[in-house]
Amino acid sequence: MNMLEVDGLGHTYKGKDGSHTAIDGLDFTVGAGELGCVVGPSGCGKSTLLRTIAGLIRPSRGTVSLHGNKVDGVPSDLAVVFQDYSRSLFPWLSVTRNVEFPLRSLSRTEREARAVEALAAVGLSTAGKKYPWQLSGGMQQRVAIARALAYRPSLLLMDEPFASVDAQTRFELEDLLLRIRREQDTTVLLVTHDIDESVYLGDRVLVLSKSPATVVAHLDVPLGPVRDQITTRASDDFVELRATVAGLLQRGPVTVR
Amino acid sequence: MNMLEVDGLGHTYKGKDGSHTAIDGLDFTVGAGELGCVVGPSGCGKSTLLRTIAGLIRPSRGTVSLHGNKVDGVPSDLAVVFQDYSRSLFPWLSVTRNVEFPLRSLSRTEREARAVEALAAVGLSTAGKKYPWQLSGGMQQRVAIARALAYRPSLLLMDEPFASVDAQTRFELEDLLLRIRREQDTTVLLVTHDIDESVYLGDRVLVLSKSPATVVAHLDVPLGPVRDQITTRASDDFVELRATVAGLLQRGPVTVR
Amino acid sequence: TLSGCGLLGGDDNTTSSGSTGSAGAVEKAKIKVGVLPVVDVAPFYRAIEQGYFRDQGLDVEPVVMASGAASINAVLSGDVDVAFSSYPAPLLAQSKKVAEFKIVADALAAKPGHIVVVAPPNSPLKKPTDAPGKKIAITARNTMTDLAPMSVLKTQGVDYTQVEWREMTFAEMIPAMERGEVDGAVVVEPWVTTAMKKIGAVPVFDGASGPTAEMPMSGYVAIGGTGKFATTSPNTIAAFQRGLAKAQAEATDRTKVEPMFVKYAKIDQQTAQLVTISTYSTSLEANRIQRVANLMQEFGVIKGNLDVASMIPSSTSNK
Amino acid sequence: MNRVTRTAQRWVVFVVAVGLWELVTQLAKAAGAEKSFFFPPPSEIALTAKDLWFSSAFGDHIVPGISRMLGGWALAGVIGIALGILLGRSRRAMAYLGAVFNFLRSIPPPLLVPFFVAAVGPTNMQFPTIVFGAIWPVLLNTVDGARGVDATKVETARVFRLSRTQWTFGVVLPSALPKVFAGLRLSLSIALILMVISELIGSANGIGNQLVRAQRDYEPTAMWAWIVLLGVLGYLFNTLLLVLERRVLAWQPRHSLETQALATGG
Amino acid sequence: MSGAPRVPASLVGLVGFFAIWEVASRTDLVPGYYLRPPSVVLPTMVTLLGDPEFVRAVVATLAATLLALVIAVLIAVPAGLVLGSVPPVRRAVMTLVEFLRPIPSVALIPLALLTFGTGPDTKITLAVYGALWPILFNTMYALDEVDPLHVETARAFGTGRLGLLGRVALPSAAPFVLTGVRLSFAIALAVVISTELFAGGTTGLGQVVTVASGGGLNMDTVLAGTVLAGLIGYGANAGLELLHRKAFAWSQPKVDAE
Ligand SMILES: Nc1ncnc2c1ncn2[C@@H]1O[C@H](COP(=O)(O)OP(=O)(O)OP(=O)(O)O)[C@@H](O)[C@H]1O
Ligand SMILES: Nc1ncnc2c1ncn2[C@@H]1O[C@H](COP(=O)(O)OP(=O)(O)OP(=O)(O)O)[C@@H](O)[C@H]1O
Ligand SMILES: [Mg+2]
Ligand SMILES: [Mg+2]
Repeated sequence: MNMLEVDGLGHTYKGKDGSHTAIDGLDFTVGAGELGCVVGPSGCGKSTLLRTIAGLIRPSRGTVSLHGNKVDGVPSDLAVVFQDYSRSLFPWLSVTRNVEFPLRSLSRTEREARAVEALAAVGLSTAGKKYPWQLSGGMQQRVAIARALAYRPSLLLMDEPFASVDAQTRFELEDLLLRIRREQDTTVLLVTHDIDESVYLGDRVLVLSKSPATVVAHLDVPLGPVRDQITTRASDDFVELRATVAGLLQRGPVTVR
Repeated sequence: MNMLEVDGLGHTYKGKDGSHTAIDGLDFTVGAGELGCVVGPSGCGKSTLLRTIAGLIRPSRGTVSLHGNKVDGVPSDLAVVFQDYSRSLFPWLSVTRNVEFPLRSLSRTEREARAVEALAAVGLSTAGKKYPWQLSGGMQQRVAIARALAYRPSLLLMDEPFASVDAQTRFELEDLLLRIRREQDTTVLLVTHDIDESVYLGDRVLVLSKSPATVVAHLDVPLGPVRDQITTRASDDFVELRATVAGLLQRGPVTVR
Repeated sequence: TLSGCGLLGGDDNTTSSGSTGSAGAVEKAKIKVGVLPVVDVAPFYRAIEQGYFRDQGLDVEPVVMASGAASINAVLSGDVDVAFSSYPAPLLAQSKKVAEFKIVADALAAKPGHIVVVAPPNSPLKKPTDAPGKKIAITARNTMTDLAPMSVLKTQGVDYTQVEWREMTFAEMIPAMERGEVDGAVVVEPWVTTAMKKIGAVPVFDGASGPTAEMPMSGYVAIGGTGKFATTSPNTIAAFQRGLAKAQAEATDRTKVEPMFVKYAKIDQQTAQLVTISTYSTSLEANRIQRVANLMQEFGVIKGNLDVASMIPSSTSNK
Repeated sequence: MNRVTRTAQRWVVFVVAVGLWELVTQLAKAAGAEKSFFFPPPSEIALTAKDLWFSSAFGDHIVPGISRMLGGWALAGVIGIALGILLGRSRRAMAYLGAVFNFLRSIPPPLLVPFFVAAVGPTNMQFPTIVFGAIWPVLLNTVDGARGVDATKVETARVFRLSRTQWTFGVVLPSALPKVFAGLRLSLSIALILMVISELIGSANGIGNQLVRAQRDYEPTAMWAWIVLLGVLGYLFNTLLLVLERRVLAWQPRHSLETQALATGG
Repeated sequence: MSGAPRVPASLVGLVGFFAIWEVASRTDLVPGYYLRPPSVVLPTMVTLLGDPEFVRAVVATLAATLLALVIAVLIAVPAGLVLGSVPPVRRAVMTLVEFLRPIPSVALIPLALLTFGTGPDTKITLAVYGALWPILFNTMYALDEVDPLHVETARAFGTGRLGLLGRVALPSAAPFVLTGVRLSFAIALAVVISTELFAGGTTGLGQVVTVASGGGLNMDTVLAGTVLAGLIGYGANAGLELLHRKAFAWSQPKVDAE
């Protein structure tokens, strides 16, 4: 069954000085428990797409459905890692409290346990008592990831979640995400600029055109559910797929003076 | 001659609840017109290092010298691209005005010309009249880059400047940076998480240990001043160097539950 | 300073006509007089309207102040040359040696019905002997509104110290009585009439009776001492006195003051017709005003002796 | 920087100002300046103040005045914050109520007397006057703060479907708090001022009542003693409020030494 | 309180207020001879506005208020910028400020009358004194909230102290400063009218009220003056809000939470 169904989705930002169409006529689906990756040029409308799916902006055209129900407002059981992670943390709460913040339905001890677990998972066991502004950029991004994971959503939207962490940590977080998806059957939609990452993580890769975004391709990634940083990335399928994605993304050069 | 000389540099953040040593005893130099890349694990102290060099925080220990003069306060002729690019743009100024912000000393027409040129260079010719919040994350990051380039500094500090742009744009911006460095003889210190990028761009690569950061290695990159995305990245020297850097960065796995 | 700006309500700086009167030439042809919107100054306005001051070579500009205290402060600062005030304020100031006050003219002496203790119809305050323990509204302590009734109560042997005085403006006394927050109020015309009309208030006793009968209530003061108006301008003061006296003398005729009530004290036509018209004095007699000082002394407002005669300008032609 | 220099910095201007005041008034007095009667030197004021404040006036006037003022201020704070959050986050509430509030808050408190007299009577109107006048800085500043919640944080809150309480007390209020505190500090002194104004009418006791009586009785030293008391009270309550503010806003980077140095370019 | 209230909705609130007042004074709830109903007060106000003397009083009050506000802005904004950004100066000055702030203008009226006389100087001086604080405090608090990264960015690009204040601190503080100005307008108006009310001496709305309330229960005029003061403040606020919207068009439209 399709968890997420996007149908003829379009959005136009309206401003005083003219309007701007960010995405236009998008159609795609992501199955339950699948991990979809979205790649596309900078400014094409990926974040806009995530925002419409999350019900944060009402699309100008088309519909988003979850479990066959049209989305109108923010769906329940959803977590988002925003691209602007540093602003999505609450500066008046310590790191632990930030992670616990959405878990209000749980008991206090359970909340704490979840926060400790999630922070450990992203390698921030020792930072729990600090405030967000006392952390480095990459650490803040990991707090945002920990908050989303601790929530255990059924749909997880991530907007370039690993952009600010080093290569080694990135690998570990990628594997963490794959494991959690497997264990909790979470449906994930993840925006990334790293073509390798999109193929390594995704069950499907959605390639978008430049602004206004339309679907260039919707590729299946037949690499199976269990992947490995060394063997998977060395496999022929992987190399071929990333070449395909890279080719699809190719476009006219940006104007360089 | 050494443009930048860092000597026994250390910094400890003091807080009410204990202090945190971010960097400790760093020694390295970057020659005039050279491009140094800094790599290191997330939270190790790279941004702190850039801030001390920029004179934004007074180091607890050691010294930074530019042209042989000890840095005390913000040196002139310096530009910085901050990691948290979105917060470093002024929301009350349009994109063009943001780029023009540091160019006070120039005439109005010259300022405008510089801004137009820099925005074109990063592929944002059409966004000049917009306000930062109307741009996507990657576009905001490119505005921050354009602002630094338009300033034509003699020392350019960049903190993960390409983290939020897509692969294609990233390549173009890398080449743009190399070209500008060549043409304007700018000294550049660039923090990156992308090992390939550090080798592709750098004349030297500084590998830092995890927190508190110390220098693990200071590698020369003998790839010459003119590089090319396809041939350079395929060269044996390149492949060997990136393996070396990756090896140096390897460390104990983050605790994953 | 900013006071030159007419838009802000400052001086208009109109030059006076400067004609000379019958007696010696006035030292200052244009004077400012601080006044209050009360019945006491009706003749003053009439004198302006009828040109009585102009006849004396004086150009008099009224400056409407908000209270007697403000009026006194204005004359102290030299901002106005003469200030109208109820007597207790300048006498108290004189006793405290704030400045050398000179009384240049007497304004009004209370007739029965001018200052009255009234009570709402259902009040437990019915007669003077009820007063102890009752809440009675006055404008402020140490003014005629509490001194006069205290004096009356004292002569009747009532313990006036047990009265709970509550300070408020006349306008607020009426709803306060109606709401039962106070048992009575000491009011002065036109509020006596207003209180009776609006809430059917009944008089309990008159404040100007017995020891306080025909008590002088208010007058016009200036500042003496070296270089001050009262010292340097005897002819001006005399001219002012003559002009005012003419109007005061006419004030026995209701029809001459009633229009002033309506126009300057903003008393409505109907009320104005009912207002008790008190005595507008035409002479300045130290011994009469001395009664006020004695009253204040009696109740400890003024410590020691205050000789009012010393406050009458030497130039004054006592009749 | 050590404690001693900070304390010195804190009081140097104050001490110099008082010294100058003493000097000027003493000189004026010695020269027999005419208005010196109304401007006694601070040393005389201090002597009178000592007698006045620690006499029976303390229980009769100071305590009732202060309790009125603190109670009024606290109530104004609570109502102001609650209404401010409502108006700041709800377009509809603002559309309906914004105009009325802007109308009401522009009416000078002394002109509102008829309304209070009509509603509660002249002898009970002190407390409502204080509340009514002190509410506006808190209200306006809270509206500003509530509106200014960062867009990404609003979206974060929506995504996690925070409860209304969590949204109000966990997101909106903390974001608005720095501005709320600015409002509370303004309100505090306004409450003191209105305490004085409201005690002019219908009240049998209070600091304002005594202040005006001293004024009318031509006792400038006593009048100044009451004025100085207002200053002392203002300083005292403000200091307490600042301590509270520091605690509540401890999370703010501005309270870290590092960023403080940055903000001043030092 | 800015934003764009639709005209009908904002009228609903005001009309509601007047309706409650009308009902209260028509019934026995409050003494109707004292709190006159708006159906009497509003026509009185219109009639009064036809009286040139009354209009002159209103203009005098308004001019004094505006002048005081402008002076207050000119003093408080630079002072706030300095106090907000230089801790030693802030520490040194704030002690004195905290002593001065709670001193009511009304208590100073007698002294001000003695010093500045009965002219408009008194009310303007006192109004400046009252109107300073909201602008000063909001400027200082806004500075505390300036994003440190904005400061770092400007400093990195060689912006000096003055540049920081003028080009970074001021623009980011501006919206909150304007809120302070809106508060200050009401305070300046209140002080001007109170001074006219308690001191008299100069033409103004407050004096009209004093005179009216002196001669019996002329509550129509008193309340007309009250309503007019409210309307003046309301108009000024609307003007300042318009300025806010114009000046801060750059800011992101606020997302509603509901
Ligand atoms: N609030 C807004 N108002 C107007 N235009 C907007 C707004 N937000 C985004 N846009 C525009 O919509 C387009 C898509 O923005 P979006 O943030 O979705 O891009 P993106 O694909 O996430 O880019 P990036 O990879 O750089 O983050 C951009 O051209 C941007 O200028
Ligand atoms: N203002 C601060 N107060 C206290 N500690 C801080 C502060 N800023 C940074 N730190 C700490 O200093 C360390 C280094 O931070 P820094 O930002 O320099 O790391 P980084 O190398 O840039 O990391 P990243 O790659 O994640 O951006 C971190 O452990 C962080 O928690
Ligand atoms: Mg994006
Ligand atoms: Mg960093």
